[in-house]
Amino acid sequence: MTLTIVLLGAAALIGLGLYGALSQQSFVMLMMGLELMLNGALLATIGFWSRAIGGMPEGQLLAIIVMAVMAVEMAIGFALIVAVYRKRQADMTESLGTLKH
Amino acid sequence: MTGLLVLAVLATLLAGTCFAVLLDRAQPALVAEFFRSRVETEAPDRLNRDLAPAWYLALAAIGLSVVPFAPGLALIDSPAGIVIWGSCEALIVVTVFLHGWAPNAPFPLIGAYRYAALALPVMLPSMFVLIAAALPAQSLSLIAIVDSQREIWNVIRQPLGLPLFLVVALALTLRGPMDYADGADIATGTSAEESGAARATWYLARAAMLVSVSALAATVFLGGPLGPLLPGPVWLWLKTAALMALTAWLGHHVARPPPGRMLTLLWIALLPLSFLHLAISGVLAL
Amino acid sequence: MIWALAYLPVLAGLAIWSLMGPPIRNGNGSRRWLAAAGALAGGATLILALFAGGQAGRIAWSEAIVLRAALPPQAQLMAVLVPVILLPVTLFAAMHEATRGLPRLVGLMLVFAGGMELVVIAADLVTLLIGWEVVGACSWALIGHRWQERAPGRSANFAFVLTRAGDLGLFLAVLAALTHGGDAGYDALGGLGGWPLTLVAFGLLLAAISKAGQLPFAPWLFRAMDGPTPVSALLHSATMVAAGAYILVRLQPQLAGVPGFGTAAMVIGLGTAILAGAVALRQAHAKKLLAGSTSAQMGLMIAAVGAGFPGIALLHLVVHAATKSALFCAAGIAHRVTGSFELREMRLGRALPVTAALTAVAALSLAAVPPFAGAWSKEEIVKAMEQAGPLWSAAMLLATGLSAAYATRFAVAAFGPGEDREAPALAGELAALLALSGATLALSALWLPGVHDAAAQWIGAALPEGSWTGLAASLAAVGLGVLAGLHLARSPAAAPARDWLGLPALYERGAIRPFHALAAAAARLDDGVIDLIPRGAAALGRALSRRLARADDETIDGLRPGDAEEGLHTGETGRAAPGLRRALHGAVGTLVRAVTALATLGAGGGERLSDMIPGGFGRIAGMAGADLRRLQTGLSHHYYTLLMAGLALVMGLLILGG
Amino acid sequence: MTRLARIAASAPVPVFAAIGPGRQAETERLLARPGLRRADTARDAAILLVAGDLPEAAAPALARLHDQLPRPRVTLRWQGEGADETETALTGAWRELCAGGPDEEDRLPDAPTNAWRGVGPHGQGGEGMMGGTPYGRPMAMTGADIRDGLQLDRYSATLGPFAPMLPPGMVLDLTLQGDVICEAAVAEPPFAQPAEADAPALCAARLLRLLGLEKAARRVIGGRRPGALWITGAVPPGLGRIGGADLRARLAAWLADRPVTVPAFDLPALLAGAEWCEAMLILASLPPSELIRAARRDAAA
Amino acid sequence: MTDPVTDLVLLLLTGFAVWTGWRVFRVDSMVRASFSLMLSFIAVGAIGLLLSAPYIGIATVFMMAVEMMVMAIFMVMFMMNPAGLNPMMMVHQHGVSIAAGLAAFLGLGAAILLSAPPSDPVPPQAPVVAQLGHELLGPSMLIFETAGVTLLATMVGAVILSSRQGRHGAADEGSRPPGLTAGGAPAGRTPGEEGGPGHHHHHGGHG
Repeated sequence: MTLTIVLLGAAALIGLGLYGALSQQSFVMLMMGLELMLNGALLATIGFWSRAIGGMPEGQLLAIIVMAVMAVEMAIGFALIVAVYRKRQADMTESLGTLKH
Repeated sequence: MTGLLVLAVLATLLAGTCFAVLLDRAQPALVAEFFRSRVETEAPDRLNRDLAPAWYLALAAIGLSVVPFAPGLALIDSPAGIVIWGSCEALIVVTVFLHGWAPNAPFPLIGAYRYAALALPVMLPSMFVLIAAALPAQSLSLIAIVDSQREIWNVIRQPLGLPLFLVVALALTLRGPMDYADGADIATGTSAEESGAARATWYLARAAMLVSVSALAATVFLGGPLGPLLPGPVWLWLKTAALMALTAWLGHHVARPPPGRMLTLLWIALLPLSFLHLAISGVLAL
Repeated sequence: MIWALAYLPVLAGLAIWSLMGPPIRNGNGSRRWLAAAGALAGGATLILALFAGGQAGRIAWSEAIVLRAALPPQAQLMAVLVPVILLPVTLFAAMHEATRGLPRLVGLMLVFAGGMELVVIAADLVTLLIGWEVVGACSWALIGHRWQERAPGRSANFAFVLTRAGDLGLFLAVLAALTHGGDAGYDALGGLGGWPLTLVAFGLLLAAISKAGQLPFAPWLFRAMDGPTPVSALLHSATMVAAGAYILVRLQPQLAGVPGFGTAAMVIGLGTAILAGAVALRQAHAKKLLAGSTSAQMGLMIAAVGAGFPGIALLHLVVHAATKSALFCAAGIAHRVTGSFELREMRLGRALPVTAALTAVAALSLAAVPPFAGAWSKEEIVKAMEQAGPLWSAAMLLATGLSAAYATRFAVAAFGPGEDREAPALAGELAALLALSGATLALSALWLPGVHDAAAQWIGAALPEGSWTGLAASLAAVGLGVLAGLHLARSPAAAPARDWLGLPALYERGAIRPFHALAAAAARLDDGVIDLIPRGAAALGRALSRRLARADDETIDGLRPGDAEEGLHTGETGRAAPGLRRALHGAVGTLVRAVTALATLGAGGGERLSDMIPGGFGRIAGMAGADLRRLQTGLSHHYYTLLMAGLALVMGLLILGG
Repeated sequence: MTRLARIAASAPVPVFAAIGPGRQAETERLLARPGLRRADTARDAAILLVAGDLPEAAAPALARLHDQLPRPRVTLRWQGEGADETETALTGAWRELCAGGPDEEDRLPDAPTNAWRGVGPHGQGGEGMMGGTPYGRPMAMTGADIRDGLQLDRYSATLGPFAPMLPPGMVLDLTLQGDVICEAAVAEPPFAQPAEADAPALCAARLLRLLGLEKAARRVIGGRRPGALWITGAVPPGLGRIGGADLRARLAAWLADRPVTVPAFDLPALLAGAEWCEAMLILASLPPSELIRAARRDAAA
Repeated sequence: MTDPVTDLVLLLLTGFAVWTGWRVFRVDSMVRASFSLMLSFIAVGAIGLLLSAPYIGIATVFMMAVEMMVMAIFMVMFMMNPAGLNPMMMVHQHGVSIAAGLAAFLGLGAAILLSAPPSDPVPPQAPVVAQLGHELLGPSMLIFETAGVTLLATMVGAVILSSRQGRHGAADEGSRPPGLTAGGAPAGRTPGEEGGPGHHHHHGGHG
């Protein structure tokens, strides 16, 4: 029961995050979507660790790694945003058309 | 027992706040504030504007409740007490930012930015210092840290710790040299639009925060409730009061450099210093 | 080593295509390099083919499928023939074609040859299938070489689809062999026996005739003429078209026992020989004329196989390869000069005497005029038919006459004495033509008893015994054919001239008119056969719908009284029955409506279907390409949306799969 | 009068001063007295002290300022009287306020310059979510950058004439990026002040207030040592360098009770690129007379 | 551990986390957005506390408070709309995104409901924080160190990426590389080709 609640919540967070990551035009909001997905992953990890695997320390380790990933994503993400903005005054995904052949 | 501890925490907070007000000799002005009305700003974020002081106060309470009042006796007896305090610090930054952002006016917003910019480099030394203090105890729990100081206090074992943490305390309580949220040059920054009760509660919350920061510093560096003759809580109160007085005095008597200069100092001097401190403490703790 | 025979040209071709890739500059330096590279690869293949005789290879793909390769004399002869033709044709291509995409052309020709070599060395049906597919794909790419223009692309699709239709037969054969013998090896086919063997035999026959451009698949050969000349030269001489005949030759020993196989082969072969010959006779387009003749000649070979003389067929194949490639080169040269393939605009005898002479050699060989090589092999086939029976030999004679006629017509119309005009430098082309015609000339040595006995004995071919009457008859047919060809070439309008002795009129009535009629009929029949399938489908659909409609009415009428009285008798069933009937009624009704719709659709679209299939394929491919291109928006969020979709897909697959 | 009210009345009187021409020195000295407290923002004050005769142009600004004081509030005009009477007047007014004395109504009705729902795709008066003038207030927009090349957050505002951190009467047109001043233009020069405003103690006190040393400032005005730590050290070396001396040197001179004179300077150039706090320090580190001269030059130009 | 009270609280906290997560994309102000994301994280941290993962839970709060602080500042910096006076609805491919989000949720939810996860709760009074510490500096030292090095690399990379000085001069002056030929046109793309600037005009234009 407990685990189901937690996992459903995690699923909802991941869904929301996916929605945000796909729908937002502003890079910053887009990153918020990513963070939300990671949040869901973190929640699921905690849930599993606490209820399904008898508190194996590896579970906590995974959670720590998820947080590290968040930090990396934030830092590099913002650095990239700043770099892109310097290059062409753009903080919207639409303004990056250079990936075209 | 828990009820007693809750009582102790609240009592300490209340008494300490009063003491802090006395230290600032602000009691009449404070009373006067409550006679005065509040001015609405244009399109503010009412929720955060009203609740920022409350949150600040709540954070002070939480921070205080990890502090053990007697050896082995804390309201929140968490194996990760220091991390709880750390997250309180982080949330304090958020609260102050919100306090400056909510009125939707230029000067408060500038104050909020400044504080965020300053607080981040302040929090790093704070965590390093606290972790350094946790090393000899081999635990993140404040109770264990207190026990680890039975023979020698951290203030002697780790001489750099307390001075560094006093800087943190000044920053967390928006006092004197670290008061970048409410400086005179930006018309008292985040509270530039506040008047009456709101202004007063904000000030009270700062006073309460001074209490819990000092209490934590006393616990981590001065052995908290440890001491001869007198019972533990009394020792804790004495040490806390002493540290509060010290902090308040520093706040009133040290000049506040422009933010740029302070940032430079924090990043270039304080941060490496706390690194060094952590390294030395680690070596000593081995 | 024997596999190298297949993959060496392929690799060489790919290397040439990719390395000499970017558009080579005008000017002959790079052309020479290209020719040299092609020649090198071809030469290497030739040497391999010469020394790999009798070898065998075997690759265990899985425990079920084992790829086998072998090089018995017949196969080796073929394996040698391919590079021998390839060399001059490559030279011709490198010198003759437009520089745009030339490396691709040469490279693909090599790959094409490699596929053909695989077909040649294949010793089991799977290997054969692989080679077959390679050849088919390359032929598509080669015919569509000038994809920038509209026609070649469509023609490529047309040819591809039509040959693919035939390839189904090969698949059928492979499946039958694998399921019933568990082994697709050639030598195991004989042991198959029974209806599986029949399946294999007719599947192979279907595949062979589709590749060899027999009826009803002949039209793709004409459409294939939109490809570059050297491609046609290769296609029609030693590779793709020949593959059809060759595979029958190679497998004749295993398949001869199948009842009806030989007869079918002879019917198709001779029928195609006559009709295609007649069609070729009326063609004003040089290459199409040659294409028709190819169909005809292949028909002769297949007929010979059917008659039980694969060796003869193979020898004729060799001779025809040299001859026909030479003629195509000649046509290409003529096109280079006149800028079109219109026969009546050529008459380059005075302009290009050398070319004319060389062409004459090849043409006479094609016309089976002694003492040229073609004549000998043709004579052998005539004998074979003679053995098969009078009816067959009669048809054979007709075919012989036709071939003589169109060969002569081509030669005279294209390189007959006409007005003089300046000719461009044709060194490379001439060299290729010289080589090929020289080969034809050399093959004339087959007339010598020692030579042809040795050859026959080497490839294990039995030379049929013929009678003098047959020889005389065929010679007469050839003579008549040549005369008719001369007349046709001189007077394309073919107006009867009241000359002395009325001989022309005699020709007119005796030869030309029937030819005209025959040609027209052939053309009609040609169309008819092609459109037969869709029309049939439509008709079938209509009939079915009518039948179902009637059935529907009957059910309803039959049921109505019944349910009344049932309603009187038993309440239970009485209540249950109407619902059931209504359901039945509705079901049948919908079915009828569906089938009628289908039928009308088929009736409407049927006539155009045979052209729509190839075109449709092309269009679908084009649209898919366009859509994929449109995916490339350059907007990052589209990209990562696609990424997410892909991720979801993969995860779904993993979950369902795991 | 309740006990609480009495306690409140005993508090230092929170005064916000609108200083007119020629009255800066007196006002600063007055507000340095122990019984009075100079508020850093109008929101923190109960009494609006209007010192001297303000020019007509400043009237609307004064009205706005008046309405910024939270109620209950009272306005006192200080014309010719001596400092002591004024102090008693202030204290008396404060007592009355705490006892629930008379209150002053708003002088300006709160009338936003735009309808509270503006125009535009989202009713904000701008394009998309950027810019525009939501509720009639211009928002930050992108623009030329002097700080980090990220051309973000240019926020233009006009400050003065009674801004507590600016010299009295000065109106600055500022363009800020965060708290960095991109462009500064003098709209109105400060009110004329007698040479007495250049007194070292007053100048030092202004700087000390900006350095967060209220008490030290009072002491210095009272002619005593500041009694604070790290005063000159807190000032970045080289900041506000004019001629030979930088801010730190001037502050040290004033603390040593030596008057300071600076050569002519270009005020906007001095402010452009400075962080807000540094800019305010620079302004306060210029003797009022020199500052007024420079500002007049810029305003004229 | 699985008493109904715990479950109820869990339910509430989870609901709060999801609700705040949804608010992130609905509020008008960047600051509100980032702080409601922070609230979502805090709720998750609280769930961690409830599920006897004190360190993880609290560390989440700690990290996320700081992270969201930074995020809020960036938000305001880029959007220049601190108070959310202008509506903020800048979305593209909205339908697709909603569909994707729903699909993810439903798929995962189905997987959760259809699968029977093992039930093996943490033993009460287990020294989880100590276990974590020993894990980090014991068996999983390599992972831990790798994470550390990764973070270091991240810091360096972030500084390099966001620094104004590009490899060929200031980035905002379009740090142009030298020409391929001597004195030739600079290699690479000129800044603000394909309509880089003026993007603010379609901020919210898609709303």
